[in-house]
Amino acid sequence: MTTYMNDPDALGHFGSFGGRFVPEALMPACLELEEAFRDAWADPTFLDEYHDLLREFGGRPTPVTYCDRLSQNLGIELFLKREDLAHTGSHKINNVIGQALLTKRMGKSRIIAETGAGQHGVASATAAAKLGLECTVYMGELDTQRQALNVFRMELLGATVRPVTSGSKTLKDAVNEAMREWVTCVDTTHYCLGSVMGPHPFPWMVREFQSILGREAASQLDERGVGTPDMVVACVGGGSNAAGLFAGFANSTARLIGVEAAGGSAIGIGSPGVLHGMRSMLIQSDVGQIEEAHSISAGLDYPGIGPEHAFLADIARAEYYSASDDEVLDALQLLSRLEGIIPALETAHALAWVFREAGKLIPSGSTVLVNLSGRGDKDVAQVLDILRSQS
Amino acid sequence: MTTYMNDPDALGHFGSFGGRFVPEALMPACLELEEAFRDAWADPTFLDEYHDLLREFGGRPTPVTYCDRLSQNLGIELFLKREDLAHTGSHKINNVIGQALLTKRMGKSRIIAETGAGQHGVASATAAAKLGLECTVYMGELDTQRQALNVFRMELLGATVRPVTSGSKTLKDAVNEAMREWVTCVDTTHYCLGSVMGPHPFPWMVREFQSILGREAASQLDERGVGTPDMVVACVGGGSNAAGLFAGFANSTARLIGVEAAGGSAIGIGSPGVLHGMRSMLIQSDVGQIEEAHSISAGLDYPGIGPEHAFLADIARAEYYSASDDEVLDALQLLSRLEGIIPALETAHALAWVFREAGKLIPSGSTVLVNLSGRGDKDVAQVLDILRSQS
Amino acid sequence: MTSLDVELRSVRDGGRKALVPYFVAGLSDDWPDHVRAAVHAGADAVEIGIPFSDPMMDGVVIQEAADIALRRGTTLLSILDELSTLDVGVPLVAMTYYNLFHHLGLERSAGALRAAGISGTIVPDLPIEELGSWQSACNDQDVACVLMVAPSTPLERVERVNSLSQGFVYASARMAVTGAASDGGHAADVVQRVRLSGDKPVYVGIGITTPKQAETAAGFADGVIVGTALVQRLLGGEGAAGVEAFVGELRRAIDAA
Amino acid sequence: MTSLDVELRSVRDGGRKALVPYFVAGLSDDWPDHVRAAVHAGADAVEIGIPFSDPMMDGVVIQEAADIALRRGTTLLSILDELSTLDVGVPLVAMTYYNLFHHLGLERSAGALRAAGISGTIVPDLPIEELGSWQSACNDQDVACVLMVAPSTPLERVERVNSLSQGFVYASARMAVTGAASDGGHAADVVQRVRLSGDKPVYVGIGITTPKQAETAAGFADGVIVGTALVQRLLGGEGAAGVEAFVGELRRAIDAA
Ligand SMILES: Cc1ncc(COP(=O)(O)O)c(C=O)c1O
Ligand SMILES: Cc1ncc(COP(=O)(O)O)c(C=O)c1O
Repeated sequence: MTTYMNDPDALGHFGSFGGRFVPEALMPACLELEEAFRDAWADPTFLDEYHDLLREFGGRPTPVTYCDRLSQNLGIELFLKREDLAHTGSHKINNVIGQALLTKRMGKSRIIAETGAGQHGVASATAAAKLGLECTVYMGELDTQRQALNVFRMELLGATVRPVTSGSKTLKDAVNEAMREWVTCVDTTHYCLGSVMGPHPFPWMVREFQSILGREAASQLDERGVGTPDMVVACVGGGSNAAGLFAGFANSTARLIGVEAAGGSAIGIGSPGVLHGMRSMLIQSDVGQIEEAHSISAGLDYPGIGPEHAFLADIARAEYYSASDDEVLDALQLLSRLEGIIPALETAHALAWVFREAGKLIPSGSTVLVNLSGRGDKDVAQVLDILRSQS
Repeated sequence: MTTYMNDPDALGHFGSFGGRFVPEALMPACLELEEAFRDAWADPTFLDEYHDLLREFGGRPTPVTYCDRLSQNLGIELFLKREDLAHTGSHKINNVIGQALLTKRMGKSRIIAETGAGQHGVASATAAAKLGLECTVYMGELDTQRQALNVFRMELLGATVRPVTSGSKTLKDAVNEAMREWVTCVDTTHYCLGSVMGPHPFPWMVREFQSILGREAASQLDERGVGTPDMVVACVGGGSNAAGLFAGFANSTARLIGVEAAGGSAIGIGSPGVLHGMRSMLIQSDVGQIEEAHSISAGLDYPGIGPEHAFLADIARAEYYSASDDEVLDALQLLSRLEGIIPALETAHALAWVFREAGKLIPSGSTVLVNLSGRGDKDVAQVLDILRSQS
Repeated sequence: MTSLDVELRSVRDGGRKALVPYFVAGLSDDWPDHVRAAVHAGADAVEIGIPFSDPMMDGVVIQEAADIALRRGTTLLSILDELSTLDVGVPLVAMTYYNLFHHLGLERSAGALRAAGISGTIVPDLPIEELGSWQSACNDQDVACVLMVAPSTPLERVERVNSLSQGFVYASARMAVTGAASDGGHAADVVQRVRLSGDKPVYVGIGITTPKQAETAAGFADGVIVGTALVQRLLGGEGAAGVEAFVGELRRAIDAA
Repeated sequence: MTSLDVELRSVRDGGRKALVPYFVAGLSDDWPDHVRAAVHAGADAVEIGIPFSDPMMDGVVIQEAADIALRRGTTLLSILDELSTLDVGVPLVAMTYYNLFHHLGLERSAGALRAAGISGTIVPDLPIEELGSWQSACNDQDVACVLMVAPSTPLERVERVNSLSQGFVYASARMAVTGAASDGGHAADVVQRVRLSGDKPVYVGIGITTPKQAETAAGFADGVIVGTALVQRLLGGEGAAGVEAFVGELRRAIDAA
């Protein structure tokens, strides 16, 4: 029997994607990390620590919420996995707690991280504060201006935020810069990558750390007697919340749906390429220069996608669609008004697809689980500006 | 044996405090509400609905977090009850879910609520959206300007926000206005009061709805083998999070500590009086006019305190202290940096007292449980402004 | 029976519908002249509103007037002081919120009211359940406690209010705080229900704005209370003459009923 | 053995320390003149940097230069086009990131490189684990794959890199991306460790900024690579003359080693 979302091969490949495309200077660190993770992930003491921290500090398990009103409106059974209720407001905490613990296990005292809108940066700063690690966050200069409050939040948490002035001054450049800096301090410093991207073992490791949400959701639906949903749906930037969700359902009958931003749809409009240490689907020009993604949500403003998603798309185990900025704004408002949950703009992509496709690609009566990957508090000011300028 | 935090007498008195000081026009509504609550609170179906909603929608139970680093620094064992992880970011959801369910049970289709900074308004709008109720929130005009994003958040959730232009244009006036409006629509509308204040049955009912957090915390500490803490500490505005916490420990050996804002310390600098339907401790002038409270945190900007707290102080079952704005800012920063949790400014009052008194009023080695009543995201912009203007 | 009961019963028994204008005490230096003008124009009693910081039963007009008075430094005792020299020959009824009396002390408050020549009180946030000690302090000083009945008050409660109220029963015409209204509300119903359980005079208030409304109310009640409409005129700059003219109008309307 | 191996061994066997300047191709219209000037001043080979949008191994100076080149519309093929007419008589080694070749296709890229007269490549984000198909495509065209060893590379890995590297072994002097540095870093150590497992020429790069540093490195290595210091001069407005002067200085320093 074919099974899905297994471990990658010894060099970190998911089919023809993934791998490890990094400077030689970083290879030892990647190898050390892989070994440390493999070892930790098989060590009950580590697992206990990880689960205890996520439970007692991170707020796990997060609930699954049934949406009465929307279900009725849409003619489907709609459930939400509530990662917005995790500490710091999104699924990002699952990953950073794992990597911060691993940092200590490797005897390192510091983490660096990249961030776009700031969610992963805040989560990283949080985990570092909790575990007594130093933390430096690389953030595109443009993003530091757009998200000044998140910069301050990281600083309150004791982190140093470094504005990145190269390239487009956004997330993709923050990753480049974090990699460059990592080269200079691999001895003491772990690079705490924020999604299922980058060189092996990151895509695999981050998926494993995020799989807690998918496994939780599967058993919560089981306990409620809902059983296996017909579809599980998640938004996709790098793809970590989607990977975590899919991991809980990959070997079930559920259809796996990833929803990208229309302007950052690496599967939809990208082609295979190599960036940030991985071979995956990328948005690039006809001569192979990487292009900027464009999306209303900073967290999906990434021209690539995690390699395992490229693979799952390739073998058609998962399907990837996209949602436009306008649909996303509508979806955010609809969920808020009918269910009392203001979702993150990222998350609203998954919802927008469900709202658009209910009764179309989603047969009426289907049971659909959407990963509510984060809360919208961070986005409220931006949404207010946009709606005001439209009216 | 004396027991504490029992039900009030038939007219809603806790000792000489409490009661029901409302216009005759509202008496029937208060009596109806009391009866409906008494009935619901004894009905397993209602209790199930309430607990299910709090679990599946509200994110309960919230965890108890041990603070390694601060405990070591302070020489005490410090635990936090994590209401910041509840949906909408504070304990307020526990109360509004209860009252919204009760609204439907009474056959009403609408709630009104008062709000200061917006936490209770957002929570009320959220519960209303989830349960399909209409919602109008009264908010001092000054507060609507200071908290424009929270106004928008409520509007996203489908609520109408009414700026209140009377008096000091802040929380106390929002309560007056909500009461005035309630008179005009008691038939269809429930007044969803946000703290353990107002006329009977509100102080008692809100305490009962909030007691879930105290009872949870008590059993969580038990399960962890910590047993009964030496002290349980909460900030006090109206006093709902404190009442909920105390309810879990009132009949234990734990000392109950409430911490007010220095500029809004109804127990510390107030005297008995009658306002907003209750007899309690109030900050008032020497001729009995109610004065404005002053605090860095909008949620503690209330010149009164719930009547049961006045009673608990009177019989010395609970102790009330205060913290200054400066101590509060320091405390917010310390918790953020050492434990990775940015607390609400309100909450930071409780922390400030613990940080100040560890080794003094709090004997070294004590086990202390602080109610982390809410997250600080709402306050980050304000704190940034203050710290920037100080530097 | 308090002396307010006696006086107001005699108004009724004399076949006269009572007109009770309401003033916010301390609104201006010459507010006592407004009271005098109202009496001159035919008021049978005057309601003296004592400003409170948090007037839960008042609409925007009276709130604004109270704010102005408070900013002028008006206090309960300063008002009583001014009233003690004002002998207008009709009963004065103090209307305010419970905290002011609670703060000064119940016995002391009642004594001070009586000393200032006030014979009744209306305390809208003091329902019958909490009335006891205040009423006994008042009655010790021959000060009446006027109680309100609202459209929402159930019959069984109307009876209790009716039996405890002194001077008259205040029938609230509508489910609302003080303020202008365009119709008579539920006044007739409320009055009728009060009458079922007693024979005290019943006055209608809350939303009586125009002479026409006053006339209608006087058709079934024993008196009418007019507050916001009057205060609105004073806020608009009218003085004693304006009061006299408007109260005179009301008087004529009521007498025509 | 590729022809790059042959040529660079013959430099070493001739007792000469190799000097390899680095240019960002397409930085200006006259960039080919810069290459010519460098060769004229004594370069033994030239590294041709092909600008990429996301230069993960480059510091700010080379990033800036690459940005300028890209904004000028420079592409891999436009560069190769220009190079095909540039016959400077020393080996040219292309340095860029893997995506450009991956995107164009490996065979096609290698063929185009060779056609343009390029005999080696340095692809810093292509470690030995992923090298296979690129190296065979290159070798089919007699294009060498130059590999890097870093201070962090463990001995066992150094051996493998050493055995796979062609032309020379690129010894990274420090744990850093390209850029200026104030000392020689770990260059001597790295070179020594490379020498343990083979006899290929070992060149030092990453942070060689001054003639003095070049001289020191040439004391223990077979060649030095100078990039940032040169690009910095070009960004500062110096042209071919500046290149000739600076490369000349470096040449003299190395020869003095
Ligand atoms: C709430 C939320 N959802 C989703 C994402 C996208 O990341 P990923 O695709 O790795 O889940 C982000 C990234 O910032 C996020 O904040
Ligand atoms: C986080 C938080 N804590 C505490 C309070 C104070 O309310 P209470 O004293 O009723 O718990 C508020 C009120 O807004 C709040 O938002």
